[in-house]
Amino acid sequence: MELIRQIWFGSGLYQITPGQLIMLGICLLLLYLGIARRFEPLLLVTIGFGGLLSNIPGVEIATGNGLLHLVYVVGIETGAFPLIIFMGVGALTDFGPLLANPRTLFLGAAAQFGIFATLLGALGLTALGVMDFSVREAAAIGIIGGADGPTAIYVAGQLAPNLLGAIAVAAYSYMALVPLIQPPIMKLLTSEAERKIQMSQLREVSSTERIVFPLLLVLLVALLLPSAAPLIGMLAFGNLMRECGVVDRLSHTTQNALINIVTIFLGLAVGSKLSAEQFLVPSTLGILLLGMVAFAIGTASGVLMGKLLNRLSSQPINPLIGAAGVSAVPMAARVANRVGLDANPHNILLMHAMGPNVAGVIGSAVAAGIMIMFTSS
Amino acid sequence: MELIRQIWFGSGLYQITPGQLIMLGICLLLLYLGIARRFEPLLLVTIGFGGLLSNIPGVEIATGNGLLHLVYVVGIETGAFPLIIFMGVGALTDFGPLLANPRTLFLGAAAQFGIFATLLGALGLTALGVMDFSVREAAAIGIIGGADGPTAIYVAGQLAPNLLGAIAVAAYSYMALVPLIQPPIMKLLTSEAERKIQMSQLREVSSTERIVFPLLLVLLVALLLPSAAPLIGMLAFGNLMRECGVVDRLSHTTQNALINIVTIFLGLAVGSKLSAEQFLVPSTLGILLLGMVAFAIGTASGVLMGKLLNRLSSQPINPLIGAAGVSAVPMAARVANRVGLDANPHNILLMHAMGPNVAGVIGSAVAAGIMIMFTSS
Amino acid sequence: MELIRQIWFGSGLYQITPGQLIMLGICLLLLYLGIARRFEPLLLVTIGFGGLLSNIPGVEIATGNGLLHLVYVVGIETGAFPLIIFMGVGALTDFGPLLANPRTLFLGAAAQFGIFATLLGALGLTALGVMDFSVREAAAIGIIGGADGPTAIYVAGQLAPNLLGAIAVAAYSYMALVPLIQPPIMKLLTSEAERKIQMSQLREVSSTERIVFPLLLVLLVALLLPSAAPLIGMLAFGNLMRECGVVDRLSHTTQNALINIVTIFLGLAVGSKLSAEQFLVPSTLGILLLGMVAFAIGTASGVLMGKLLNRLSSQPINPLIGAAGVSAVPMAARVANRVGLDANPHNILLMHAMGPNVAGVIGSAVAAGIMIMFTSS
Amino acid sequence: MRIIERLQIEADIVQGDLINQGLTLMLVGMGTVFVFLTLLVGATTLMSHLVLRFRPADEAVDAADDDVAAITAAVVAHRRRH
Amino acid sequence: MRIIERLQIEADIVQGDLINQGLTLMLVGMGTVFVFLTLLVGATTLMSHLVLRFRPADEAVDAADDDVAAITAAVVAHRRRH
Amino acid sequence: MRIIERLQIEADIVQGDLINQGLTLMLVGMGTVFVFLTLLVGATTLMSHLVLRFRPADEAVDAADDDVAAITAAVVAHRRRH
Ligand code: NA
Ligand code: NA
Ligand code: NA
Repeated sequence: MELIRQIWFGSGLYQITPGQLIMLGICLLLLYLGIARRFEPLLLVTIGFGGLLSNIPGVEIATGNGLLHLVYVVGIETGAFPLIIFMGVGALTDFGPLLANPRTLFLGAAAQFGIFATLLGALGLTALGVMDFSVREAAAIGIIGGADGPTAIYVAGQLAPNLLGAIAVAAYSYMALVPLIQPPIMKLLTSEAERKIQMSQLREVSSTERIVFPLLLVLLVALLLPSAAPLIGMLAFGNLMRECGVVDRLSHTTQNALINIVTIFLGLAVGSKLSAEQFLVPSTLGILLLGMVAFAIGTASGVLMGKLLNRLSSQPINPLIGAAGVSAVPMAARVANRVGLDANPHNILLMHAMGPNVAGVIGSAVAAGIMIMFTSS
Repeated sequence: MELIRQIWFGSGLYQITPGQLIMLGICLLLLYLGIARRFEPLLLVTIGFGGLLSNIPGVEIATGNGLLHLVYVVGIETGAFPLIIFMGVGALTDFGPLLANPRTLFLGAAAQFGIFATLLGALGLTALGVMDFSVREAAAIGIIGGADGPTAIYVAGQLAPNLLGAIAVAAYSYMALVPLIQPPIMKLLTSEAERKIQMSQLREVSSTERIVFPLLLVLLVALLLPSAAPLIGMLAFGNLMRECGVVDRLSHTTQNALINIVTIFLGLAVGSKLSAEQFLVPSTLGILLLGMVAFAIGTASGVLMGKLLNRLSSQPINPLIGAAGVSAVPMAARVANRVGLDANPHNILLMHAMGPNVAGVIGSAVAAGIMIMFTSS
Repeated sequence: MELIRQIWFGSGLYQITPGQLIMLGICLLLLYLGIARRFEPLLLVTIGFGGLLSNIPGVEIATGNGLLHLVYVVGIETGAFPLIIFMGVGALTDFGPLLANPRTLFLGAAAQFGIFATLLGALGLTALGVMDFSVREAAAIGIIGGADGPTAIYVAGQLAPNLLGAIAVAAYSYMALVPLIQPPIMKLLTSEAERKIQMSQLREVSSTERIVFPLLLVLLVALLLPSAAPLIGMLAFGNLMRECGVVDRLSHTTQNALINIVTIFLGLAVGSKLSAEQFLVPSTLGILLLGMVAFAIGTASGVLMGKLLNRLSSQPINPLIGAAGVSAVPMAARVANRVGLDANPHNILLMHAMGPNVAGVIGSAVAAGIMIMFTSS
Repeated sequence: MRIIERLQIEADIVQGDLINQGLTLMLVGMGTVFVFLTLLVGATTLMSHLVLRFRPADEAVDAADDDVAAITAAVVAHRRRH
Repeated sequence: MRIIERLQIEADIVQGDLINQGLTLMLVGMGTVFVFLTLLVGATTLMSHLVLRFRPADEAVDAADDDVAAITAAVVAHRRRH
Repeated sequence: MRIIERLQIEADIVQGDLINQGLTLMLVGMGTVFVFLTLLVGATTLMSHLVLRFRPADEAVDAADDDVAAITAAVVAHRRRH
């Protein structure tokens, strides 16, 4: 009899809180979006399931000695997982379009305005007394505008570990929602004529250029902005392994087994921050709101810079590819391509959009370095 | 001269103990069974070799800062390895046969009787003063009857770390010996007529059912038996990655690189518990004896439940598939198939036996949760 | 304004030291040799890039909580990475040629003379007051002559962690330079006639011999030289997985995903020891010098033993294959083959050179065990 | 004498406790296992009915081609050795 | 009264600080991003020119067919070892 | 004077020690390496004889086609994914 009561008291039905029920619903929604809607499935499925496990009452999974908590401590608090993912991103990234048309780096720069505008917004909400974010927290929130998961997780781990869960979730969610967030903004800021602009075929890029570029990148960071070196360095290392052609077995493993293994555990560990008590707090709402703003502003400033470049440059530039400057690789580039096709069925912008898209990765890593340098001192 | 003596005193010939010689022999036997007899080679080869290394005198391998000891601490004491293996098992498991014929879950339930009978047996031996097992130790020993390596290792790690080595070895050894242990019991408890029973073709299962099932499973565990959530949760996560169809690259890595890497180190770490001083103790004999009993009782109760279901249900059920309820995937299902073929050469039971076989994995994970809840409080 | 100064003070241009500039140059050279010259690319590329990151001023990468430092602590200080790599080497090694012609083990033994001669040399330099190496440091330096990266890293980790960086770099660099270092010595010590010697076709080796050999090897080490058991044990384990034929999935992962992942992080971690303050010290020069000597002496003694064996044995033995006894697998064997082809275009020594080549791996692991036993007591 | 007796009695009690604990654990444990798996059978069956009703179009999938792939792999693995 | 006033004033100051900090961070931050990426554009363009001048023969490569490359690599590795 | 002398003498002793230690390590070390590998040669030869006597049927295998299989596997894996 006593044991029966013990079962009942130990059961979820008895222990579960309303907050946990809500979170279970939210996680099932994330899983639905990932599986049925195919929004960023690699991360929404892993984060969503990690969130499910983290809201099971009365058992240590996302806490204490639970596996997800251990993975979080080992992989995210140390910064190891985001940096390894960044190495994998480098090994998967083809900088060819960027090298063929380096000016697209300006689009990747402009899109980072979303980061700093959001930082300002977070501080504004604090000044208004609506929220209470420190400068470091505001900086970490701003990085959501980088539309780059590993960068956001890395920066949050350095500047605002307490907000890491909400920031990571916001970053990945909005990257998943890019196909919904960006098109209206892009159409609002461009004329039909601009969207119709066709761009000239990209030149072929030699293997030597591909090999030298990551070295150039890491040396430039070393000389100018060391605080961005961990992120940019791992990105460049992965890309060098990809392009140098003499370590294909390492590159192949980095692009497959290694990045897949780390993605699984990164997702579960991020999910461990979706427990009700950590996630269902006012600041999460602020972060989700500000993150959305960050994406919108980043998209807008990318498009506007695209319009400017189009005016200034000899060759035509379709402003839509500016929206890809927020990164969210390769989703944002595909969105630019799709919106372009809507305007002009013969207009394939994908490869042209890949330039600003990868430039955006570099851009947000640079912005991350600046944030860390200015606020962690 | 002095150095020569140092070599001699440092040599194994000088330092080795009779116990270590015995263990070297036992480990070579495990390797022989794994390689020449192909009994559970993935684990008998890794465990056997780990055992060899652990019984080399005068060097830190399974102790102190030795690699195998470090792997044990990092991977098994934390519970990480068994849980990751369980995720891999989920990614490798096809729940289709179970979904096509859910009643086979009852066979997986019945076979768990071996677990609790063994628990009782261990306490009985203690009451008789033959052995001296606490309730928690007895529970951990009972789980051997689950015929599921990762579950046994996980539970032992939680309830009886001191016995983990012997329990893991017993679990894997008897899983390897399933083809020898089960057939006599199966034949003893079934009539020729029953063994001849042919079962109707299983219906096809839709991908939606396959996707919803792991979520259903984890939610049911969350509401009813949270203490089983780590095991069932990882199993369900692996299976969801397998079935959802949008994260194939993660699923593929989980089924290959990840589970293989963890299997290698899990085997070596378990082998590190085969050192003479830890393994050549009376309790090991008790554990091996009780483990054998557990398998026998589990097999028997599975078969008997099969006979019962056959009576009760409209469609014919061959009681032999009940023996697969102990799990030991997929060995036990193959055994059921083979014994069935002996009785009726046209009777392919394999797919029908896979249902109770995977049900047994769920069943023993549930039993594990119950044990942990009742004894760790 | 203040922030601008902060950027400037935080920049590499402001903080970088001459030493760091030199090291950046050295690392770019290593990368050039690895990529353009294809010298040991798997390690020169990873080590070289790790070195680049380690010499970026004003950011924690190879220090404190930096990723490379954490990887170093977790993977190299524990000895785990070199041992796992050794397991992978075992899984990639075909001991067939050695089993077909066991006498080639003597060549692998003779080539280890370089190790002990270098040990003596290091102590001599200390006695002369040129350097200041302890016996343990001298032993660690000597192992460079083993021409086996993982062995050198493992021994240095045990006996002289402070020199590990320089020792690892020297070992891998000279393994890369084998095609330059060895040929002159080989030609100096052999006559045209000797280099022309053709060797008889190797017999085929049965799978049973291949399976029993690693077990024989680990048992012999267990009985005679336990201190060599970690290295030899992991080598034998990898090889058993390769040859036993029942764990192909584990063997395949060990040969690919696992060894590739560990190679990437081993290289980066070794690179973390190329920071200016650690690498630009007098002892590094001594180590590089002694390492070169070690390779030369090892090559010479291997060739001389080859000449002796050729005299003594009934079947002809081309002394060139003795040079492969230093290991540096498979580079040294290819060098022997090439020098042989120069003398006699129809003389394919490659498979014959693989025997002493893999024997050299065993030989230097044995020497490592002796060093550890004698000096760590 | 009396001490030994008392010890004897206490021992009996402890033993009794153990056996009793074991028996209750067995009963409640098997009970829970069956209750849980019965609910799982019910939930699964219900789920299948709902799915088959509301998504009949959903193409049926059997894991066959998985196995084919596995077999191919096995063959390859086999060939690798011979 | 005066206390409240003072608190009010301090609050204003703090708020002013935050906004100012945010503004400076934005200006300097975007400035640095643009300076850095402009230098990168320059360096990359220069690099490309140098490469194309001194290594015109260098065959152009697109990284499209990864798997093929992997297989080729395997073949190479095979050849290399025999 | 006498102190310097003594230091000098001690230094000599230390140096002598080092060289001696090195020499003994070299002799004993190389000795052990040769003894060990000689025993390994003997054990291996013996093992081969026993195997070839008692398992002559055992088909001979050379590990050459390993990589070919690996490549095939790669192709299969590739196909499987597309
Ligand atoms: Na970005
Ligand atoms: Na079971
Ligand atoms: Na060697």
